[in-house]
Amino acid sequence: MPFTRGRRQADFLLDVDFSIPGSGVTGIFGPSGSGKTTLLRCIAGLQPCTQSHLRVNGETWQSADTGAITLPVHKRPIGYVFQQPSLFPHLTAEGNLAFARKRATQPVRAEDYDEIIQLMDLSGLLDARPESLSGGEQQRVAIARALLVKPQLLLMDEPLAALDLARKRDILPYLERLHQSFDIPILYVSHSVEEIARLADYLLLMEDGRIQQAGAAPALLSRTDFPVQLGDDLGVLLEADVIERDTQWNLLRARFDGGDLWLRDSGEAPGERIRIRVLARDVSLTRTEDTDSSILNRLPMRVVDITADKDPAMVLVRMTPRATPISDNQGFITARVTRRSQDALGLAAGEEVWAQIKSVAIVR
Amino acid sequence: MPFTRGRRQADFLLDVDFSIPGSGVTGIFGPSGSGKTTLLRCIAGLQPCTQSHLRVNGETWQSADTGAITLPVHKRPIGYVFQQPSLFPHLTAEGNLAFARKRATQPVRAEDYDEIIQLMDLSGLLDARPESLSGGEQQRVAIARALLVKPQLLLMDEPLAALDLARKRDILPYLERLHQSFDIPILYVSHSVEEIARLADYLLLMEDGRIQQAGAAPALLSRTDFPVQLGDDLGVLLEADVIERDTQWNLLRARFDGGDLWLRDSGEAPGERIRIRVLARDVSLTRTEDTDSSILNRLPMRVVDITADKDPAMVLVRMTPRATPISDNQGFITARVTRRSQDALGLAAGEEVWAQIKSVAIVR
Amino acid sequence: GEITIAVASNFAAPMRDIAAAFERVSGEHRLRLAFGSSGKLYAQVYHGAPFDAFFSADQDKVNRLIARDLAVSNSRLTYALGQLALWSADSALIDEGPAVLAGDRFRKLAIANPKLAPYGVAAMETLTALEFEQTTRGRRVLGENIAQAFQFVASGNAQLGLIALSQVYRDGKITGGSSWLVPQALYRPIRQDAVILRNISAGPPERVAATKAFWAFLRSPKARSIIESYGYLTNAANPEPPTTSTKEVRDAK
Amino acid sequence: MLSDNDLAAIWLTLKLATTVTLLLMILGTPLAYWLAKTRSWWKGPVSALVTLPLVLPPTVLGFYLLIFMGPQGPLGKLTESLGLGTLPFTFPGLVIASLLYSLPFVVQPIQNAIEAQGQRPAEVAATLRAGPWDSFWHVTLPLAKPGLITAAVLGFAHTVGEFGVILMIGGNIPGVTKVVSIQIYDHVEALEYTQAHWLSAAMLIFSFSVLLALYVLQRRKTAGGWRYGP
Amino acid sequence: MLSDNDLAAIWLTLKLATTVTLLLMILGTPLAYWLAKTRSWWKGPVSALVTLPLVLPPTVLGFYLLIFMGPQGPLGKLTESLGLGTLPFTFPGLVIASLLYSLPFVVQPIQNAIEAQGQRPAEVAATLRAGPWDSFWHVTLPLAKPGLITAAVLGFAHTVGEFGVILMIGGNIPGVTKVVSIQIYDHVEALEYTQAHWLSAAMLIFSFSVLLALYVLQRRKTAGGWRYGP
Ligand SMILES: Nc1ncnc2c1ncn2[C@@H]1O[C@H](COP(=O)(O)OP(=O)(O)OP(=O)(O)O)[C@@H](O)[C@H]1O
Ligand SMILES: Nc1ncnc2c1ncn2[C@@H]1O[C@H](COP(=O)(O)OP(=O)(O)OP(=O)(O)O)[C@@H](O)[C@H]1O
Ligand code: MOO
Ligand SMILES: [Mg+2]
Ligand SMILES: [Mg+2]
Repeated sequence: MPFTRGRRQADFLLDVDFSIPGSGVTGIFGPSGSGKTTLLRCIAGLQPCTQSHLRVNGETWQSADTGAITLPVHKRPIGYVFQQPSLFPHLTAEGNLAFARKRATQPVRAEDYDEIIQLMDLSGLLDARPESLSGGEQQRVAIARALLVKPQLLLMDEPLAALDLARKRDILPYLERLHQSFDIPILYVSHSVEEIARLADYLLLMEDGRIQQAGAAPALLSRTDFPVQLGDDLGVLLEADVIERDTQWNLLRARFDGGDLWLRDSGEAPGERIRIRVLARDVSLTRTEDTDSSILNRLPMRVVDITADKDPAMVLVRMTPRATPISDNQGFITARVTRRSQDALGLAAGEEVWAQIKSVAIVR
Repeated sequence: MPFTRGRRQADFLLDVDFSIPGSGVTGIFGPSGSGKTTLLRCIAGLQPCTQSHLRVNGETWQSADTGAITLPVHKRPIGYVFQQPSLFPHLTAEGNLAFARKRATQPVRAEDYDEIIQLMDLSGLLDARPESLSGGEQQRVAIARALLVKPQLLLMDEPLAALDLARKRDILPYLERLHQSFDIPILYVSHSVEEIARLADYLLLMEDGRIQQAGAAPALLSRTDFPVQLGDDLGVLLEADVIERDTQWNLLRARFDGGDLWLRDSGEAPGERIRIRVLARDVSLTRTEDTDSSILNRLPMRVVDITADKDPAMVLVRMTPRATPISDNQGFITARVTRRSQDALGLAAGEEVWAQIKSVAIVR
Repeated sequence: GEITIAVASNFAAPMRDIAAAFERVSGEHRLRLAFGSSGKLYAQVYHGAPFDAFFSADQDKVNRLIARDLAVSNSRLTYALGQLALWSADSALIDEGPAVLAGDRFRKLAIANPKLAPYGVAAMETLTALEFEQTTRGRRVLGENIAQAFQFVASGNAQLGLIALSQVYRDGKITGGSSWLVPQALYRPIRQDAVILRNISAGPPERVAATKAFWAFLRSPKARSIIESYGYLTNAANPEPPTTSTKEVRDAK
Repeated sequence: MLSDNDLAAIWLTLKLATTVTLLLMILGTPLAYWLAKTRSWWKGPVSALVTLPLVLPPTVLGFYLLIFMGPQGPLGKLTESLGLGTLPFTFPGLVIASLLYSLPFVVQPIQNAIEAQGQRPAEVAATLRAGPWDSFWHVTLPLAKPGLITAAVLGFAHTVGEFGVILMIGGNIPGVTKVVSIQIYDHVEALEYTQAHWLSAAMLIFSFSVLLALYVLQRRKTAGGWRYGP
Repeated sequence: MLSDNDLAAIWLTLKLATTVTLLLMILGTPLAYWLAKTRSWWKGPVSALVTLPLVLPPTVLGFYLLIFMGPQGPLGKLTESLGLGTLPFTFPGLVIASLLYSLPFVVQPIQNAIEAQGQRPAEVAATLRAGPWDSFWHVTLPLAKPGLITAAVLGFAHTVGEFGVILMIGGNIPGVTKVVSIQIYDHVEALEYTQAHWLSAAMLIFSFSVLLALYVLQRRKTAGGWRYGP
């Protein structure tokens, strides 16, 4: 799915040229006003994008060549969740859903419909008019509506911003499954690193209408020089394989390039490939192994480099496993410790340390 | 500021009876559709609330007594940030701000104005019409607009949901200062525990139109049986005094009821009272003191009780300092560890442990 | 002084000439002319219109004003006698007088509404007398007034019309098309009466004087020749004895 | 009270006004839609042209229509060459004249209602795979309902009360072109005031009832929500 | 081409239409606001009443106004007792009649524009400490601008083209109540077609220019934004 785009607008110039994988979730991240919404609108065809070229899964939707036709919005098999809910005010919640279902790219089976209703917890709201729904309820209807057109490309503009944590947690796995089972690519705009880390396979970082950085999400999110100020959300994304399931303690053992980690069991079967996130703030360092701690995960590592954090009290310590030094970006672990500890422990590049990892999140 | 309210509406009944402190931030927390917006609207007077009584700072705004007058919306000295930005489409961003400034409860000095513009980073957007602003930009203008009326009560309905992390971080301290220096009470609806923990002195937990729990934020947020599923956001809020500032390492030492903690220096002067948050996930336990770790904060504690977490792999260990056992809710520390570690370390009520605290956040 | 005179629309053109001539002759007096259908003007007079005199297209409205004591009865005068003509814009259509009414060489015959306009009454009397009342029934279209009937014919929408001679007659001859002047015997005279209104008797003396002067001027040969040049007859022996009541005419169905 | 003539006129009036209103909605809605959405250079001139018939006195407009539709007029020549005869004095002629005369009252409210929607509903519809036609029927029109109702009311009422144009090209043929307004006018002109009063009163009461029912109905539909989103 | 009489009529027409439009906007806007906002039982009947003058033929409406304002009518008795004389055949009389006649065309577009805003703008204004009056002037009205322009255009055009009512109530008195529409009508009635054509053409060209300018201006103001929020 390669894109090329470049267009002028009153005072905002979107000038991007990128191609993203034809499946999986592409996260779009960037400060307010950086052009994320504009980008989605261009892809949807809602906005004239002169001098731009757009090809999706081999089909040309738009071309800068003179005389070339542009696929009109309603012919593009997309689903769009707008930043503001935008339900049809003349229809009830159910009417809004039926509107989408009737025009879906392929028939929506009753089970699928029921599942979506269930998931978004809409059963009590179906008869309500949009103006009598709360902000979060509106957004849930809007997400369900976009799913019901059975899109082949899903564009989501901060879809979960208005939702509470519990609902977010219900919906996120569904979105994951969605793109896994139906293999529809999703473009996902969000301000939440957690959501992005969890969902995105690929990441676009935007600033001032330009793509500042693009690449596989794990690599990009693991960089200590990640251009967006992540603070406590800084960490590494690792691919790992489940190798053991401990039903007594509800734990999983997963193996990544740098060793084994114990995780909370969230139902994965041995052999499954998972993605885990180790936040720098969750990693503490010791010079000798401490077997007496409540921390299960202790890995023998070697310090690769130490960089300053945005916070002057802290440093970022990048490490690689002692056993199997790794040269590419994979397998690194980053710890965020105080400068004082760095000094007290005498940490420096090349030193051997034990990394204690307090908690590890499976993001997929 | 005691409230009593009870009113019917088509199919949603808001039935609340509460009073909150006359100053400080009251966080309102609750699932989508639980009546948070409705509650703010009733307080603002935007919605008829029959049989309800509302007194703010000694002044009666609304009364259920027959014949009693109700203060009209425009006479209530409130500022309201709506859940959806709601700028006036016929005015530019600057026009929207001027609208508020002209009608402020007291004159807005040029410096104050410039500060707000600066803070919300609006200087480049002043000439733009609302429809040409991005979602986050609109929300920033809306927040500035609400501040410019110099309200005596600020009602904010998920004001930061559409903003990126960096901007949130800029705005939050300002909101803190706002209520500290001007002593205006703020009612703050949010789905983000981080925001609430940081801002709220008092907390209202809503569900289905009722107040499920209300109380001082530190106490409420420190409870292991907090009714909202907090997950990684579970922890304790502590009041502490800065006692030492270590300029070499950019650290602060703060003393709370249970001992001393090292924190990242964020500019507080010795003697200042701060609020710190210790997340259960950041606390690990050892049986013996481990002086070799990068973790600076180690406290000798005694286990008070151990409760199951919502995650079957985890338990919550509540501890109190060994030296000065504390009976009330203050001074506890909670750790979230695996059941396996509990077993391995032989943790039980009454046992002595060392709590290693990897990171501590000053929330104010 | 300046006086305002309400005039039935069909008499608008001659009245402008008369007014101009009068102003020239009298020097000091001015006329303001307000045109309208007789029925409307009657209602306006009845409801306090500031008119000094009224030129109706018939006698009936004048009678009623006198009966209600809104007009000065002894000022009544028949200022013109209308003549009815069968006319077509097509110069070849009316070749043998009324015979054309018998055939189907026309689709529509325009007349004025007999309920409202005296020319309409005369047209119906003529058709009855010629025994075309039945045969033309489905083809008659009615103008609210005689001017409109003329427009129907002049625009070609109606091929024939029974209209006022004054509408196609200037300075002694028919201005165009083909026509047949309906003999006076086929309809009762179309008497158009004028009267001075009560308003004026209480009014300022210079307006009373102007009205009197105008009334005198109307009887002058100058005025008569203007009226006749527009295809009206004038009756030297004015005033006529008033006909007492509204003429009974069947509606045009 | 009401004569057979009066009743025939009432019947004819209702038939005319209904026909004209229907046609106006059918013709005026696309025109209003085009005017609301277009960025074309023609928008201004077409808008002005639609409003123009308003500034001519109806009788004068009727006069020009009489010429235009007559055997010497361009439209008249056309209809005659098609073997349709000429339009004045016929019911279709009245319908065409009324269309022209009432068009602005129908186009303007619909155009405003569509413009007030903004682009968002159409954008949403397009992302939900509704084509322009689909979107027009199922989103734009339902959302423009208050405007459509106003348009229909103004169009209907204006046609019922229309007089000058019909007077001019109708020829007052009972059952074909003699509508109530002309019937009342005739009564007034003929000084038959009692009959004029009766007929006017009947018209007013009937119209008032219809309008009242319409407004109450319209209101019931839109009432309810006391609030406009969160 | 145009006689002195014609010019006087044109002048009078512009004066009348301007006065009436101004007054209509002043009276119609609060009425429309009330109709848009009220939940009162009276909304339906008042709406119907405002529209009612439309269904009567203008001459007939004029006829009733003549009775109502004449020396025997209730309003006439009142004005006479106040020493003002009676209103028919005077310029103020024309103004009052035209107000009644054109009111629906002004009220409806404004009412629709205000209803289309929903409650949100007024709510926001209230939280920004704008009282009802303040909010009306600085929020509701500016947002209703397209509706206000439509209202003014329809009101002005309708008054310029008004004929039947004026003919009845005004009495066709040169310089006082003889407006262009009546002047053209007179020309037509008097078979002075050339003058009628000239005067009509002048009216049409003038009106077209004014309308065109207005529409182009209105469009320039609202153009620009190609997008409706994020
Ligand atoms: N119609 C318009 N005319 C001119 N500039 C516009 C227009 N619409 C948007 N912009 C500008 O384009 C820039 C990008 O807007 P966009 O909505 O794409 O931002 P965003 O990345 O989605 O931000 P947010 O996270 O706040 O939603 C903004 O600076 C905005 O002001
Ligand atoms: N006009 C209305 N008529 C009937 N019910 C309504 C109306 N407006 C809101 N509600 C219902 O009231 C409940 C509370 O709505 P409210 O907007 O207060 O929720 P909220 O807590 O703000 O939710 P969110 O976090 O999604 O914004 C919802 O269930 C909503 O459907
Ligand atoms: O001017 Mo008339 O009285 O309608 O023939
Ligand atoms: Mg955006
Ligand atoms: Mg809400």
